[in-house]
Amino acid sequence: MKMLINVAESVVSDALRGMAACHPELTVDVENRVIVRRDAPVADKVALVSGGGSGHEPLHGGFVGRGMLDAACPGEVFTSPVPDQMVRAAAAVDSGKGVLFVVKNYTGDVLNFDMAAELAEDEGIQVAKVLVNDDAAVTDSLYTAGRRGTGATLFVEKIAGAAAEEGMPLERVEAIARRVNELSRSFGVALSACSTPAKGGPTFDLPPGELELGVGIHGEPGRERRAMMTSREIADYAVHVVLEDLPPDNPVLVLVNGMGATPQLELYGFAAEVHRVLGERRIAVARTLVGNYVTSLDMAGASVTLCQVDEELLRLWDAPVRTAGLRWGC
Amino acid sequence: MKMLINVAESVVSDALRGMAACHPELTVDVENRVIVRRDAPVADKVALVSGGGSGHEPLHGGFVGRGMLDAACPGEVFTSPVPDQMVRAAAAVDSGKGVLFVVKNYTGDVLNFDMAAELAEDEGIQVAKVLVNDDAAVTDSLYTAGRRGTGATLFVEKIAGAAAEEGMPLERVEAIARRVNELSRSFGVALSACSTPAKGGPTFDLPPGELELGVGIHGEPGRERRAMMTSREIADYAVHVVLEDLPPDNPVLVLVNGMGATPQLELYGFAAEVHRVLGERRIAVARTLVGNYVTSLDMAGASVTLCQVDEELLRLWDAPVRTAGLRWGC
Amino acid sequence: MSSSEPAVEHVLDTPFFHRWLTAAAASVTRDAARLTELDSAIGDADHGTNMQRGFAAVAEALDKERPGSPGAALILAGRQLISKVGGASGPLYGTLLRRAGKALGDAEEITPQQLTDALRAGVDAVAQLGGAAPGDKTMLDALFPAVEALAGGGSFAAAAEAAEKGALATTPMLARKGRASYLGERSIGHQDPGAASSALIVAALTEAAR
Amino acid sequence: MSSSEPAVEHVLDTPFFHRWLTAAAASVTRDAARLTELDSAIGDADHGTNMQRGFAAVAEALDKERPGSPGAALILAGRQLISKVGGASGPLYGTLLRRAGKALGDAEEITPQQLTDALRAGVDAVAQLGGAAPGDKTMLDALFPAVEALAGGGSFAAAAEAAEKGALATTPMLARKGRASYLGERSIGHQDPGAASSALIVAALTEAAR
Ligand SMILES: Nc1ncnc2c1ncn2[C@@H]1O[C@H](COP(=O)(O)OP(=O)(O)O)[C@@H](O)[C@H]1O
Ligand SMILES: Nc1ncnc2c1ncn2[C@@H]1O[C@H](COP(=O)(O)OP(=O)(O)O)[C@@H](O)[C@H]1O
Ligand SMILES: [Mg+2]
Ligand SMILES: [Mg+2]
Ligand SMILES: [Mg+2]
Ligand SMILES: [Mg+2]
Repeated sequence: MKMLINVAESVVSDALRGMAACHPELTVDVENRVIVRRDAPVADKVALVSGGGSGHEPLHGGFVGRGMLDAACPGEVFTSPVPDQMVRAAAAVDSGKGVLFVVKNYTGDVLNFDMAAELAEDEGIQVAKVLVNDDAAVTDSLYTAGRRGTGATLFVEKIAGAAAEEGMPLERVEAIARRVNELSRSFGVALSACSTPAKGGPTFDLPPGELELGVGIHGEPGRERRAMMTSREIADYAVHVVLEDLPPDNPVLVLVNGMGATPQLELYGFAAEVHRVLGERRIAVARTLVGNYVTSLDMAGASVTLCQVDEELLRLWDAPVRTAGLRWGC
Repeated sequence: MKMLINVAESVVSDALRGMAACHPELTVDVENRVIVRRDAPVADKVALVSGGGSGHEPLHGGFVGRGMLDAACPGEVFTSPVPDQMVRAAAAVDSGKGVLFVVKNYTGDVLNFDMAAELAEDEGIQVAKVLVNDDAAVTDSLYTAGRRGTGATLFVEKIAGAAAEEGMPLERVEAIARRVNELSRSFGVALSACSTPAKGGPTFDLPPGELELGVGIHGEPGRERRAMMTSREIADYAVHVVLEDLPPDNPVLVLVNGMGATPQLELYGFAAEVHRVLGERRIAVARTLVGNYVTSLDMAGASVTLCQVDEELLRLWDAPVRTAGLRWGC
Repeated sequence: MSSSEPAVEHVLDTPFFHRWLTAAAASVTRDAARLTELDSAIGDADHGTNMQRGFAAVAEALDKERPGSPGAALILAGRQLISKVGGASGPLYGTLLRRAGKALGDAEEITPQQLTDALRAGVDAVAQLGGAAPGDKTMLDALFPAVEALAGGGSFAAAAEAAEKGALATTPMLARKGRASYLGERSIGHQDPGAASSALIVAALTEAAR
Repeated sequence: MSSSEPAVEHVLDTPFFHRWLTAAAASVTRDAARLTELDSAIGDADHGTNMQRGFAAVAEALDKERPGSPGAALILAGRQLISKVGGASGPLYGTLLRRAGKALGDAEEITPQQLTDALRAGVDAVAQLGGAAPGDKTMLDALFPAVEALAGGGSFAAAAEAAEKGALATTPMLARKGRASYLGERSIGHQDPGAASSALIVAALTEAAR
């Protein structure tokens, strides 16, 4: 598998050098792998820190900036970052109002952020955590690792980021983040596996004529393999699973998310089908975002995330945001 | 080749339905294939119209909105639109101050826009045209079709769009557009071919271990095929070709553009290498944009576009823009 | 039909032109995949789809509007190509047929000489519009020889043969116009897709004459 | 070394722990591709890279800092894993070694019983941290049997054998923890990568004892 890289070992630091060079509005510590908004700590503001394995860009580094994250910690490709990074990030952004860790629900992310929270608290930083676990493809139970965090991470980071920017205290920012997660569900499909630099080839074999239903964002196979479906059928299936799990009684935010290699032309066609199904189900759409936001390297495919929003959440969604990956209003 | 589509025949109209559903700030005429900013015609403003084959998204439809295009006409995949679309677009956006057609230099685009210009003028619309031909990979001569228009299209549309938004008359907007094009050069590489829906498979064969140097954005092979190169080597090569052709004496805007399937992680790593070469050549970088902007469906690869900017062009670049694909300042 | 059989034997009335364009539509549809394949080697892999879409529109419009003269039929066909195809081939083939149609005026039956002159006018218009000359590896390399064959008194079959030969002769050429020109030296060794479709369109004359 | 040979014959001093961790580093490096392959079937294809990166850091730190006791060696190794690996395996293996190291205190030489108790404390800590139990298809399915074997008076070789058997026994299991759990039924039929790496780490004890 050809890649636009130097060597597998340096992909993450090479990308961080690129972020540093291209985004003067960020402070990028390439060696310690922390991306911080330049004006941090922002006085009297709760700070948001997130992070996770690399390979999901623009998540999370591309979401650092006014109205969203204060810092992000990128791990190796598909490997959660280590506690040192998170503690360093928390220390860099804490204004004294406390730090919210936005953690996608993967064993690695959870364990490392837990350790970091303890260490940060030892340093006198007040830390709260929100766990994102929106993937409706995964059966949840007390006895399992639970659901994965996927597309809803963007909603949580954007909306809680806006709440922090408005000056809300840590408990409220945390409560809002939690609410956004609870009101969000996702479902993803893969038309191809992705290739990680370390492996140098596809993470699983997907024969021509078949697709994976219910995939996450780490190149893992999904819940089920089927004969290839049309955009219309995939939208029917994905939206059905999401709504089964959380039938909304409010308008929804819609994220039609590309996994990385699916052309925007296809994504918009898929978005049309998603809107069609929602219309048939009489679900009002408040806003839609279409693009590659929570990706899986060069995987072809897409995911749908719905988030029910009341007036407060919608106001926070619409609030100005200024990051490399998401920007409006300023 | 699996695609997230219904049938090949409907990809463009399906995508337009999606644009219509997701972007209330646009008026999308799905049947006639014209995307217009909702508030058009904007009083006393020169209007910008562009268009071209589909498959390059967000170009052009994603660049319709305040500070950039007033309308875009998407053709079939990789096929220039027809004059009817352009005339319809021009009529929808002309405020009486005239319309600038931004045309990428491909025989099809040129011929169809020429015909449209004649027809629009018959309808009493004042039309000017700017031809974008920035691809340094193509040898230019009187006897050939000349250079392709690629990444510089974004610079032309953004900067001339800002000039129009400032209220400049048609001749000045046209002159600025022309200047941006003259001061821009691009070079692209492909690590894989793309697959068009109609063909259903790759447009050319590229063996593992090889790359194409000097490709355009239509899935055509490049000028040369070589053994795979590192990100560092590709940056050296691409920037060298661009600078050979147009050694800048002003700071540059840099577009590190993904062809569609190259992960953002790789693009930023490549951006780091591009910055390194520019640093070695002592060329000042004014701004950098990294992402999938002028794409070639699911092609893996990237292109570099440099545009020399004086103070006026940089001010216009920085001016607010509000489109689906490019947004800042508002 | 042998290549020495004179073209004068056919009645060149409106139905003939209807048959010609319908036959052309059938053959570009039949060969769409091959045309796209040729375009994929040195272009953007859409020539077959373009021709198929355009000529389907032509056939539909002819059926619906039933133009009353050969000239009107060609003008209608040319307009359809211009407003339905896009790309390089749309305006070029559209111009070819429109200009030829204009040259025919509104005569209800025309002579082989009139047809030859009209086609020459059309081909000249293509050359002017696209700025290409024979040898540049374009549709002109099939169209020019076909018109020459007719002008020299050759039959439709002779014209078809000349067009086919012209199309094959584009293979070793270096492209100077159209997308293939971006490839420079690498365009050598591949047949031009537009020359191939031109050969099909000229060959459709023989089917119309049957 | 036969599996009946008692573990008591080895001197469990600081160099022994140095040798153990170095041998573990060598074997995860040697088997990195296999571990990644296993993780690619039911995970995210990074387990080999993670282990290799982590244990390389462990080996380097041991060489550089030369800890003065078995306990210090394990704590240093555990800290390295926690601060260099990330993912699930980093904190889990890091906790295993740190907790075991803490249990050893600063004795300069330890008894087999002390080692067994320390490892049990480490494995228990892993179970608590990750919330997994034997049968969930995780590293615990190799680690628990190994500790049991030692506790029953078995040699390192017996422990290695038990770990390997435990690792192989994960194949038919349905994953309930870690990434493989997302696959539900489809996790069945694949060996757990963390159990495989645990077997390597336990087996490295026998090499250290040679
Ligand atoms: N300037 C030109 N003059 C004459 N024919 C041309 C010219 N440019 C392109 N062509 C013809 O058009 C053909 C390509 O048509 P098509 O693939 O439908 O359009 P596009 O190149 O826009 O994709 C070429 O094979 C060539 O024969
Ligand atoms: N909750 C858990 N308890 C014990 N071991 C676990 C748990 N979750 C995962 N593991 C182990 O970690 C291994 C995966 O490690 P690795 O691939 O390095 O991390 P990640 O899953 O974050 O990519 C699994 O094979 C499993 O043995
Ligand atoms: Mg991982
Ligand atoms: Mg084309
Ligand atoms: Mg073509
Ligand atoms: Mg893993």
